[in-house]
Amino acid sequence: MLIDRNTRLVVQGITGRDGSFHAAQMAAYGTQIVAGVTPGKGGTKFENTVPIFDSVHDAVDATGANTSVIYVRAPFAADAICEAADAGVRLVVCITEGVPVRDMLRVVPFLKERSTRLVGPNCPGMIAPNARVKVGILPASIVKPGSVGVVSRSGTLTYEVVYQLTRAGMGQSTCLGIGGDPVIGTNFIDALRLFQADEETEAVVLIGEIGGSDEEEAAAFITEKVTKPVVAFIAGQTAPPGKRMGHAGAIVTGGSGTAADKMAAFAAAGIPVAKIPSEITGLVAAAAPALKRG
Amino acid sequence: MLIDRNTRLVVQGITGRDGSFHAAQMAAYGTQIVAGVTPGKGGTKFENTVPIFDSVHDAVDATGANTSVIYVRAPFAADAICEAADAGVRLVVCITEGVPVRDMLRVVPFLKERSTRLVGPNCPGMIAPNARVKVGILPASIVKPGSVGVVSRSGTLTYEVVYQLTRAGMGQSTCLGIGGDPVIGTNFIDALRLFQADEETEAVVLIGEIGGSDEEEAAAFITEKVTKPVVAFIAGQTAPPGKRMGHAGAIVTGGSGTAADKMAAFAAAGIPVAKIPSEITGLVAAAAPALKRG
Amino acid sequence: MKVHEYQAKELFARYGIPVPPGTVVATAAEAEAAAARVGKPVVVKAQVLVGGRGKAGGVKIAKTPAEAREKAAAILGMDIKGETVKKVLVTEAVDIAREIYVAVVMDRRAQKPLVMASAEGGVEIEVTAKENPSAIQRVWIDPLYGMHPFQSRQLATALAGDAELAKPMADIIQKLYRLYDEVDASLAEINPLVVTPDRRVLALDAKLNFDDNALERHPDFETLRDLDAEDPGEVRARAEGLSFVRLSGNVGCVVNGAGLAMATMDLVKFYGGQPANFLDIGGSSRPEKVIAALSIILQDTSVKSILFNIFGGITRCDDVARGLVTAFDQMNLKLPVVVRLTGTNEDEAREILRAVPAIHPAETMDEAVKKAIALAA
Amino acid sequence: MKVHEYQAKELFARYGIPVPPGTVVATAAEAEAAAARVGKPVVVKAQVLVGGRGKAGGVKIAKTPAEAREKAAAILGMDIKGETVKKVLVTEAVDIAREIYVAVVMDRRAQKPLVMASAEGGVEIEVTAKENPSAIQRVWIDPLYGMHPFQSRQLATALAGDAELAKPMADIIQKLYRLYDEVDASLAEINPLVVTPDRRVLALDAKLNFDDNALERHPDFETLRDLDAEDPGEVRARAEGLSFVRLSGNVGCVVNGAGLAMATMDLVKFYGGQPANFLDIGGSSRPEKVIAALSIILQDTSVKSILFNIFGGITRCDDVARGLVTAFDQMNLKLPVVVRLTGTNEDEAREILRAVPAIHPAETMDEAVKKAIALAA
Repeated sequence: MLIDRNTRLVVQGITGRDGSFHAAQMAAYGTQIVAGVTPGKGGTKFENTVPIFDSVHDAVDATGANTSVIYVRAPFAADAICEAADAGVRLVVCITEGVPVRDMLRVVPFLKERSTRLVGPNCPGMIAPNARVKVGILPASIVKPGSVGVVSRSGTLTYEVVYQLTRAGMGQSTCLGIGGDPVIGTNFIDALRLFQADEETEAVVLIGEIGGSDEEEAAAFITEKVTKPVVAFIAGQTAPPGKRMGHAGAIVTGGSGTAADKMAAFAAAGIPVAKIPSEITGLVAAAAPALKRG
Repeated sequence: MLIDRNTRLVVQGITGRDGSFHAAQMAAYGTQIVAGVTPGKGGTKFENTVPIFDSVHDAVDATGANTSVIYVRAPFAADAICEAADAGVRLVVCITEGVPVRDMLRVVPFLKERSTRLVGPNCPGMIAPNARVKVGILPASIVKPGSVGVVSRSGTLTYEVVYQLTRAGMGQSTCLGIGGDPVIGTNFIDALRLFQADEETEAVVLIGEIGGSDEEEAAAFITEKVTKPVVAFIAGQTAPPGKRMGHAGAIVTGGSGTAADKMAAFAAAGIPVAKIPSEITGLVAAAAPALKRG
Repeated sequence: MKVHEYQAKELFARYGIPVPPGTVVATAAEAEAAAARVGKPVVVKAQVLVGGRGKAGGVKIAKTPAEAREKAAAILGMDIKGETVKKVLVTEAVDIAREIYVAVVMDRRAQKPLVMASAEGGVEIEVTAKENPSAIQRVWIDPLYGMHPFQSRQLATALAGDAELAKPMADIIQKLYRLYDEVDASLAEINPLVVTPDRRVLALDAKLNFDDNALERHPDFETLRDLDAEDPGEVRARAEGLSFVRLSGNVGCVVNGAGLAMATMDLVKFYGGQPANFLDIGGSSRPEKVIAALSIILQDTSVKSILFNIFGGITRCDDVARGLVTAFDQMNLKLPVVVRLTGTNEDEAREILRAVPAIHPAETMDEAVKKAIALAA
Repeated sequence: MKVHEYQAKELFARYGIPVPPGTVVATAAEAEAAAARVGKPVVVKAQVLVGGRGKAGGVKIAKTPAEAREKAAAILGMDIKGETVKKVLVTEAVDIAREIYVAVVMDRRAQKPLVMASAEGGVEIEVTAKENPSAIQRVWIDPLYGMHPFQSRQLATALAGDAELAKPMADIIQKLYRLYDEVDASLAEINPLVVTPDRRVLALDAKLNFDDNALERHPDFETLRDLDAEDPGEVRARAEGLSFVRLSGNVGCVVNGAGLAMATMDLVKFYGGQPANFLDIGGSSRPEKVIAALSIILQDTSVKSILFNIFGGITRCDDVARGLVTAFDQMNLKLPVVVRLTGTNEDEAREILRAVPAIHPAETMDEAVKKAIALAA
């Protein structure tokens, strides 16, 4: 789903601290990294093997890269996303944290015009254990091939849940971190649509957080369109209130965006909700009794 | 073509000097004016008959207006165009002169997203003598029902040519002034495509001017796509040079945009070009011998 | 980042949005002088970042300068939802014919800014929103175009009731959107926008939140941050690159990642304990960060045990464990600490942690949380 | 509206585009003082709105202040393509390693701004454009997004040849586009953008044209207009709301509408005459406008006959004719005037015009033009 053995990855910001570290990690896992991009470093090589280009356009022209992952600093991230889309990359995964909302509001229509999918920003990216491909920063050591799809707004909480699944023998088809920012390229509904269509996926674990109304909308979408079993977990049941935006936040969403609200929405849609992370594997086993385990 | 007996017109700026004068003229000719718009004057009536609204949205909701004509001042014209498109009007004719190019650059994509056609700005609009409908400021007294289509970047020069056609017994299907600004909603090629598809039109007179390369592109388009006879005239053969934009203008167009260039482009495409306006009727008669005259 | 009413009003004024004249002061004597300069009845308004100050008694009318001094003295130092009032805004008391609500906010669902307005503004706007949602006009803005003037006219026409008032209202709405966009706000709200009996239109209150991610390109806004109004621990945490929120429990929590930190707090509560804080130490577990996190938590004397929940991820857990041991050594910790470290080489990590007696290693989140609660009891 | 190089450079500097230091002066003595202040060899450059000043001798290097005085004296007062040099720019002579071309211009065909750049800048750029078009890089800008930084980086990388120079070049290109967009320019051009031997990047020349339709929202730019550099008739015409361009013939033309005016001039030439001017009186033929038009034309003593070609359109021609008669009466015209008035009631109009002996009425454009040529002979 989204990434596989045909993924030809270009790493934007490959010479930076995070970019170089994770490029090595991704390559070690088996991902085909065909190019790196750092303006001004065109013509050099990463670890003596991966050619570095000045622009994504050059990288795509020379290597046929079809997927990009971004590790550039926040003030330059939106431009890096647009550059990748303009160069014809079909999937862009933006790891960078701290991208201003105003920048993202301009990125979204730009990508839509070019039919480029964005995952993130401020996300761990994704990993597909069956194909041994990862694009992002999810640790390969905690995953295992299998058929559970995981989608989450969080980072390390995702690792925690994936790790528990792995320990319980429930391998994963794709683990996907969509990021928790107000404006993101791929939301829960997009991810659920992909998992529903994905032949490798037999069940889905959805990990939400307080704030916004994405989880409520996901619950409604599952009722309507998703036939595969879904198990949900929401973090932030004890989060203090007061991070609300004046009157306006509540008026916009028509709800308060609390964990209780979100859990109630899933429950009302007949979707099992784990109260604590360690309940998740049991709920998956119950919801998908035919799931292969090993 | 574009306007007919089903045209339900809303006049934006109907209480202004030009708007009120031309609204009366259009109504007198037979155009169905269903609404006027002047912010702050909603609830009143124009000439005791046409209801005035505060917004085009209100006007469309209440009257089903499908076409708009704009007589508001230049600083507000781009917003008026967008308002009409946003309200669902299918055809917007902007008479206003002096709209900044920067404003128009933002109007064009806005209208494209909504599939609204714009004619103008800075144009006399159009008149369809067979249906007795006019939207704009072309004088009804000089036209006559018939089958010659006229398209022009000019104002009074169009009147001159139409008047000569009428005097020569060559009535018109539609006379369309597209305006001479750098960014316009409907260009020569768009107009030629419409005339080619229009059953009422048997021959087309195209009146160009110096500057830009629209005429050259129209000549190429006619060769490829227009089977109906076309006669061209270009104004500005004696215009002084020096209105050029540094080096850049010539580099952009790859030509100088002179009348001689444009006339040569038409001649090369086998399109008869009138050297002076009074040659036009003769060339039309020669190019379309079967044309009905009366 | 939230800013005070008086700061938001300064920005409003810079964008041409009319606000009543006012002065912000920190003492009762200054309040009296400010009221004297106004020369009319004034309102004395507590400047706090939390909502609900009106109901808490933080907004009072004063007819004379002497009365302004009295009211300011009462309000200054007041505690409003945990925030101490350090400043008051002394501003002309404006007669009100009508109260209107206008706000620009990011609508996550539409992924567009949303302008909301209601002719029924004032403190009851949330009730209106719930009970009579159609009384709230909504216009979504395409950020590529900004707010079209026809959109602000439409809203203003619906709000104003008459053409003469629609013009200044449209103008204010247009400017409010431009401000929201240009300063990278996440909220710009006027409640109430008032019409006076003599038909002036004025922003009587002003609320402005900024997108923290965009502060880098507005370096001048950093001076608007009111460090006094914030918890000192939160201020220090931000300076250290940590994210911290104080709560009222006794189990101090140190977690990497916001989602995992919330899930850990939830688990403390689930097993009958009370988390003392939210603390996300982010991607790194270097000893200096751990020391900073611990010293912030230890400011709170009600903390009885400390729970570390670190998902090592790509970093090797044995490295993280060595860092923790170094940190604990330097801190000379008195409180019991439960450490749960997961990821590559987690078994070796647990082995290393056993060297420090104060550390109680745990294998799972659940085990760690239960131990920390027991140790706090 | 065109502005001078020195004015464009002031705006460039405001946007952070590096330009060599310089002073604009109106006398040779001031030029000497300015050169002394620079303290290095200078270039003395004629400030004219027409192109080709270099080939006309309007740009000269001066090694000393005394030489600057000499060169300025030679250039000031010089006639360049009909424009008298009133000011020179005295600017530091910069050593040039490479000359680059950068421009932002409205591309009518694409209906988008176009940024063009070439590593082969300098006076021969038009030759390059014709003979080696691939040496010109082109990047179209979506006005809704502005220029993406990746676009300016791409251009700069292609121009710079090395990474170190690409950075300042990308920065300059980005700023040039922002300037073009924000000031409603129709052209913003740097030719040449130079790289100095010590690897600085500087705009050595600057060309800026504004969209006349947008000047209303940049009221401060009106002061940049150099009325001295323009034909006094054109200046006065603009003040009266007319559009006027002086030519060299003897048939004065007064026409309503630019297209019809051009077609009328073309017809004068076609029938062997020489038009004295282009003059569009616009939509109204009120007596005051006609009087203004006539008095502008009559400034030119080579005009021997005057041709009115007015398409009445919706206005009734008899009304227009009465207005013309009033105007002619007040002017006490000595020259023969041919009037062709077409539209509603044109026959009545011709009848009215017969009352003025100096007026020769005509029925068609062709007839009117032929009469006017004959009367001018």
